[in-house]
Amino acid sequence: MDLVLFLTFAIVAVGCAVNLVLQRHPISAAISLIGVMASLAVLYLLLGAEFIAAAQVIVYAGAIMVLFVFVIMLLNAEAERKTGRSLVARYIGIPSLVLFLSLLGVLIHALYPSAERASFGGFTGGTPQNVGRLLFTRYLLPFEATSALILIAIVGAVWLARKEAGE
Amino acid sequence: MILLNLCLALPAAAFLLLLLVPRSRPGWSRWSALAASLVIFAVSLALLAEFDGSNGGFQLETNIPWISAPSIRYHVGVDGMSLWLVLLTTFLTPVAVLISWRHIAARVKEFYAFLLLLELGLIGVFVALDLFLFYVFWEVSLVPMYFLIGIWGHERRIYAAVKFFLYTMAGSVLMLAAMIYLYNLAGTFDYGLLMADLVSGRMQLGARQESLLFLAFFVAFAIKVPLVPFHTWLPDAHVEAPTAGSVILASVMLKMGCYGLIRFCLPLFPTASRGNAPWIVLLAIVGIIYGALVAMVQPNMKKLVAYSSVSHLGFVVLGVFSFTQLGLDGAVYQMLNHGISTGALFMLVGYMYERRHSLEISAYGGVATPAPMLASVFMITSLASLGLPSLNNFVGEFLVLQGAAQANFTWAVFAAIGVILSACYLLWLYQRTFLGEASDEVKSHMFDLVPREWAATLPMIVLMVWMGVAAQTFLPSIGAANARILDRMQQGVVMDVKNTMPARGTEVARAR
Amino acid sequence: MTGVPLSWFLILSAVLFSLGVAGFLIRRSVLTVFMSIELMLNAVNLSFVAFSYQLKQVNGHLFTFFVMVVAAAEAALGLAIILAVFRNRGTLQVDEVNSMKN
Amino acid sequence: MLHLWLIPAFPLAGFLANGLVGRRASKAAVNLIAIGSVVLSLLWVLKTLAALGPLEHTHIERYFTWFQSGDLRVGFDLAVDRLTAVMLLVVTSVGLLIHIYAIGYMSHEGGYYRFFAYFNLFMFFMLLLVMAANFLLMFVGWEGVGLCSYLLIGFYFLRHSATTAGNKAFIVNRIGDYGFTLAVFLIFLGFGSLDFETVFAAAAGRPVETSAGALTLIGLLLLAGAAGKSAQIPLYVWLPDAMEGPTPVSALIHAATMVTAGVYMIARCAPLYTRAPLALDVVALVGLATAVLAAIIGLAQTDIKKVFAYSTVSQLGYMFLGLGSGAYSAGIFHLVTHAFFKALLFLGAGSVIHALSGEQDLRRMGGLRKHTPVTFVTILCAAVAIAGVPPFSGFHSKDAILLAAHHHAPWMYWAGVATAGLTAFYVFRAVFLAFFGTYRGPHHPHESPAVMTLPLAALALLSLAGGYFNVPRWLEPMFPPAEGAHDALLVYISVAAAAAGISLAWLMYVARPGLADRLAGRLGWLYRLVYNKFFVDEIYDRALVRPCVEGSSAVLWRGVDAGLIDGAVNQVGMKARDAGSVLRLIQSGSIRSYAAWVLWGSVLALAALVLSRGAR
Repeated sequence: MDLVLFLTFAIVAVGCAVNLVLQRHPISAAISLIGVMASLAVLYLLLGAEFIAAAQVIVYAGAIMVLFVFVIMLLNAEAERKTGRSLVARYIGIPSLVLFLSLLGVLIHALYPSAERASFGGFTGGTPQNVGRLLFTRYLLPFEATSALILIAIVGAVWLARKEAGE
Repeated sequence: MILLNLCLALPAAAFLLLLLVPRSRPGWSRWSALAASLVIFAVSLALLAEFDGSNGGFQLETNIPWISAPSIRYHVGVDGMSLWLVLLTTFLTPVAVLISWRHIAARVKEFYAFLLLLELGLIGVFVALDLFLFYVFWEVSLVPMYFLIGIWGHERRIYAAVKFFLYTMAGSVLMLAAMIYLYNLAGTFDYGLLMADLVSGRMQLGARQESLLFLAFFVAFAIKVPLVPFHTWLPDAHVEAPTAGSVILASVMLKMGCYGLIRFCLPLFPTASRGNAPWIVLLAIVGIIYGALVAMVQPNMKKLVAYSSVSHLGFVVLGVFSFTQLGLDGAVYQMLNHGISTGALFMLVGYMYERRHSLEISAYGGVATPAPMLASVFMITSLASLGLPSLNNFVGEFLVLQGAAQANFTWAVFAAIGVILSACYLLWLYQRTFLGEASDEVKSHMFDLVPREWAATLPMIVLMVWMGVAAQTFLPSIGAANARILDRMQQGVVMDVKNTMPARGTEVARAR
Repeated sequence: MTGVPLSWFLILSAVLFSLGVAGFLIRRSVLTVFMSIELMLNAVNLSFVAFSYQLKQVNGHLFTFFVMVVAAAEAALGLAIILAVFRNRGTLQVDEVNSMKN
Repeated sequence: MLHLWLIPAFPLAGFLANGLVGRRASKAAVNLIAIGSVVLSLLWVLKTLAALGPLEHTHIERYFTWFQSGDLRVGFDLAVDRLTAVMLLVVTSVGLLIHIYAIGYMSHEGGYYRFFAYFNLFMFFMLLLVMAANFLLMFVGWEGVGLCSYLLIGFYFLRHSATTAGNKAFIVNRIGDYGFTLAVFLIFLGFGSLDFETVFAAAAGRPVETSAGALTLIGLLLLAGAAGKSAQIPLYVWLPDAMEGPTPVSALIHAATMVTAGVYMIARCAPLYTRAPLALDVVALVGLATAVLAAIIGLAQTDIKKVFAYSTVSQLGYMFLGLGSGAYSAGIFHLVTHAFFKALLFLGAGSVIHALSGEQDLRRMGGLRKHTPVTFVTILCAAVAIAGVPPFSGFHSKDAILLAAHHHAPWMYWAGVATAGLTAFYVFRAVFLAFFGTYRGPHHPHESPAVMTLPLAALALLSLAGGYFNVPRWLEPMFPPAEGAHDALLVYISVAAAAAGISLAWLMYVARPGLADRLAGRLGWLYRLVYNKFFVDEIYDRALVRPCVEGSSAVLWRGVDAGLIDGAVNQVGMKARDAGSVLRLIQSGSIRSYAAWVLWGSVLALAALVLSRGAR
């Protein structure tokens, strides 16, 4: 059951990701990305991360991606053109990528030769209570720092995106 | 104790505060920079009250951990030498603010912000008692100066700024490497602990090891001093820098190198210092004479003063490496003197530039007619700089030369030639700029000192006389601090003798 | 034999990450490149959560949470920058925004 | 405490007052401050000396420590002994007279307050010089008077020649001071102190050096300093040029007081010189050579002030001869009388120049006897005094020196006598050219005002009678009395030489006016050599100054500094840039290629990780 669930959503995620990479038009890419995120949310649930799964849907799939789509619409972005080519990206990047993935695979196999198996309900610590308790005790300072970060980001974004006085 | 930390905290706070001042109100930036620098000066003056001049050790210390691994501590304190250098810095910063009042018209806020950041770095260098902290401040002081030259400088400012930066970096990288090496040996960056380890013999350096470490530190400081032949960044930097930049650069930044020599090279590596002294002294003497001769033929006023700095700082290095009480006292005093008199020279040249928009000597002549007060002040400053007794430089130069004579009379014979030459280039400069008939351009452009300029100039003049006549205000505490360093040098010799006995382990690593 | 080997999650994470990198390398639209970055962040989040499961600790979730927050801030700023760039340069093509060159 | 410090403090206060507010003050106020401060100083000197009485012991007052380092302590200490007393009286009295004279002389000049401020400053430093109780404080006065000399020579700062002369004076003095400072270093090394008291007491315990030793070296280096300040060979060249300054300056600084500082200093260091006979011999030789050379040059000068300037050099040489012969008191005696008559000569010359609206060339004077009678009479007094005509002041002091020289080495006596003849000749040549014959210039000569002639008269009195201040006897406790019997014959010979000089001058310039020119024409190259001062200035210029300047410019600056060092540095920079331009290809500006590089880097890192695990 868990395995089926995992495989289903893993395949959906990878498929969406592949689509994201292959699509020319930003809007298709954005929709694929939403797919990836949604399926990841399911996988989070599988791993017992209730709060994160919810946050994934609300923050990522909801807020951030809406922002993306909104900008795409605002700029009336078209399908990308074939401008410029990066030889480096092609001849170093792609082989590196292959190497990278295989090395990661090797590492994961070397490090987790017979890892334990994850099943639904195997870990139930990721409740909002637990996360919240930790967030407001041990991680209070980083939490407050992130709030400042977001504030700065908001101010920065507003400042960057405002119309210049002369325009 | 709190005061010393305030001396560091206030410039930092002022720097941040200035960033908040609206850009559209340059006047606010000026006034707030002036107010801040004056407050910092007042606070640093209060240091004097808490400082015990008869004690040669470090005082007003703060020592708290900063980074646990590697063990880096926020350890600051002053002794009789660094105290005066801190005061020199805090004294000159308001002066620098005043002389930039009109000179800096673009990006005013950023200029003053950098100036205060620079003050922070400079004070930090003089009070840091942790090698790593010292290095941090050393670099902190580098960056604002780079921008001061690069943004507000004259035509070739980029070249000069990059040259300045690269030269200094080249040296300080070596220094950092040596510091890390020391850390690996001793397990600490703390100056006091390092000294204790060296003195007690817990940590012993092999001759070759010590020599290399000494050289790494020495090159960093020699570039900063600057000692011939590492000096060619200085004339370019000075010529291109705005007036305030030149003043701070000459008066305080060059002292970082001298300070480093006395604080680190001598006591940490006494044997290597003695071993290398002959050729360093040779370079110092060459610098004294060479700098003076080259200054004599400069067609550009700032270059002239810059080369004169090379000559004057040769005296400092000579005094340091004479390893005598007189030489060291003279060297430290000469550091302060040079800060005042050469700083004032740069300031006055800056005034002239503001009026006539030229640094070429040939553009002047007869300035004494339209600007008699400027001429008088320039005269006094030149006299101070050429070492007229009863003005400040004389005491320092005399002590250095007397100390050098104690170490080796031949050194004094050659070094004293610099005293003759300094009269040549300064009086010749004065004659060509201030005396004679004034041309029409000079008459129409030059005017006498305005109140704001007086406010910056008068304290310098008063100090020149004061330091020349009442040298005892300063010398006892300097002497007490130097006596400690000389004691350490003596111990180094004693340990040297021990080292010739059956060899022990040269490296004692100690985990901390 | 229920459950999924944890290493599979890691493999999935690695694959998604690589796909993000591939998108970064291949795509020319700033927006898509940006989305690829988000994809990479998500991939990393997955491994965080997986490790958290393995260690039976909730810390990984918190890291994920912080990554999300940072991602949100990043998205806001990044998109604002994209807006500004688009207004100034009139293009969304990565290769045409190269005034840092030379 | 007698508050000795007040003596120099009065002029210092005068300097500060005039220097700070003199520009806005009236001339009367400036005068009051300037003259008043010197008067107060003189009064305080008199009061002090009266209080001190016979001065059997040196009276020292210590005020504060100037600086201290290690075992070197330099204090602000003033002292008065018999030698200082003499100097104090001369400096303040002659100084006062010249100050008063300057009121008249400078009345039409710009920068009036500036002049008197400098003058007072000079008095301060000069008094400090003679009252200092240690070498370094003396050096303060020493350099200070040099500074005032520089400022006053360049007083007419619009004139290039004046400012150049000022620079020359300062720099040549600096060369001398180089020797002085080295001597001070050696003294501290040798005696561990710089206080006169300590050093001289220690020196007294040392044996007389028969071969060159530390004391000899100290003596020679001090002589270098003295030669700079007192214009002796080879450093005399600045003094004739110094005549660019206003005439009261020439009188006060370059005749009566400052230039005699070297003489004073050597006399002060007599305890050292007595134990270094070799150095003392050099002093005598230098003095004699200077006396002869300057007298010869003085023969052919046409500028009245230049004549007197070379005369000063020559007379200072005399003083050195006296010192070098071991007759310190004779040297000081001559210093005193010389202060009177040379100040008078200069002031008289100034009066003449004033009368002729600035004319200084003897060839455009003549017949002034009728126009400026007071000046004529007073100058005549000075001339007979300097020529050594008995019983006037110069006769007594010169006589003392020549007798000592004879005792020291007879040939020095003969050279000295010849110089005395030359002296008489050139002084009277100047007097005759200026005051006799017919007037050859375009101006309308007029006598100077009383404020100028009164000091002239006072100095004339001193010149005539000054020989009866028995300075040598007063100084006897300090300096051993000059040995040698008073040989009447030697006195007659020197008087005869003076008489011969005067008569020859009379013959050539009054009786047969054309004779001098014919003689000059006959002696062609010799005359030109003398007229051009043996081309010493030119030789110094070619041999020292120009190589120094041009070498610095071409070799050191453009060659070593810009070429070698900066060249190397820039080469390093260029190479780094070249390397950078290769590496720059990586920095394509394309984000995607950057990403590829980042990826490549992480692949490497991962590979390293995998391999290292494999290795383990």
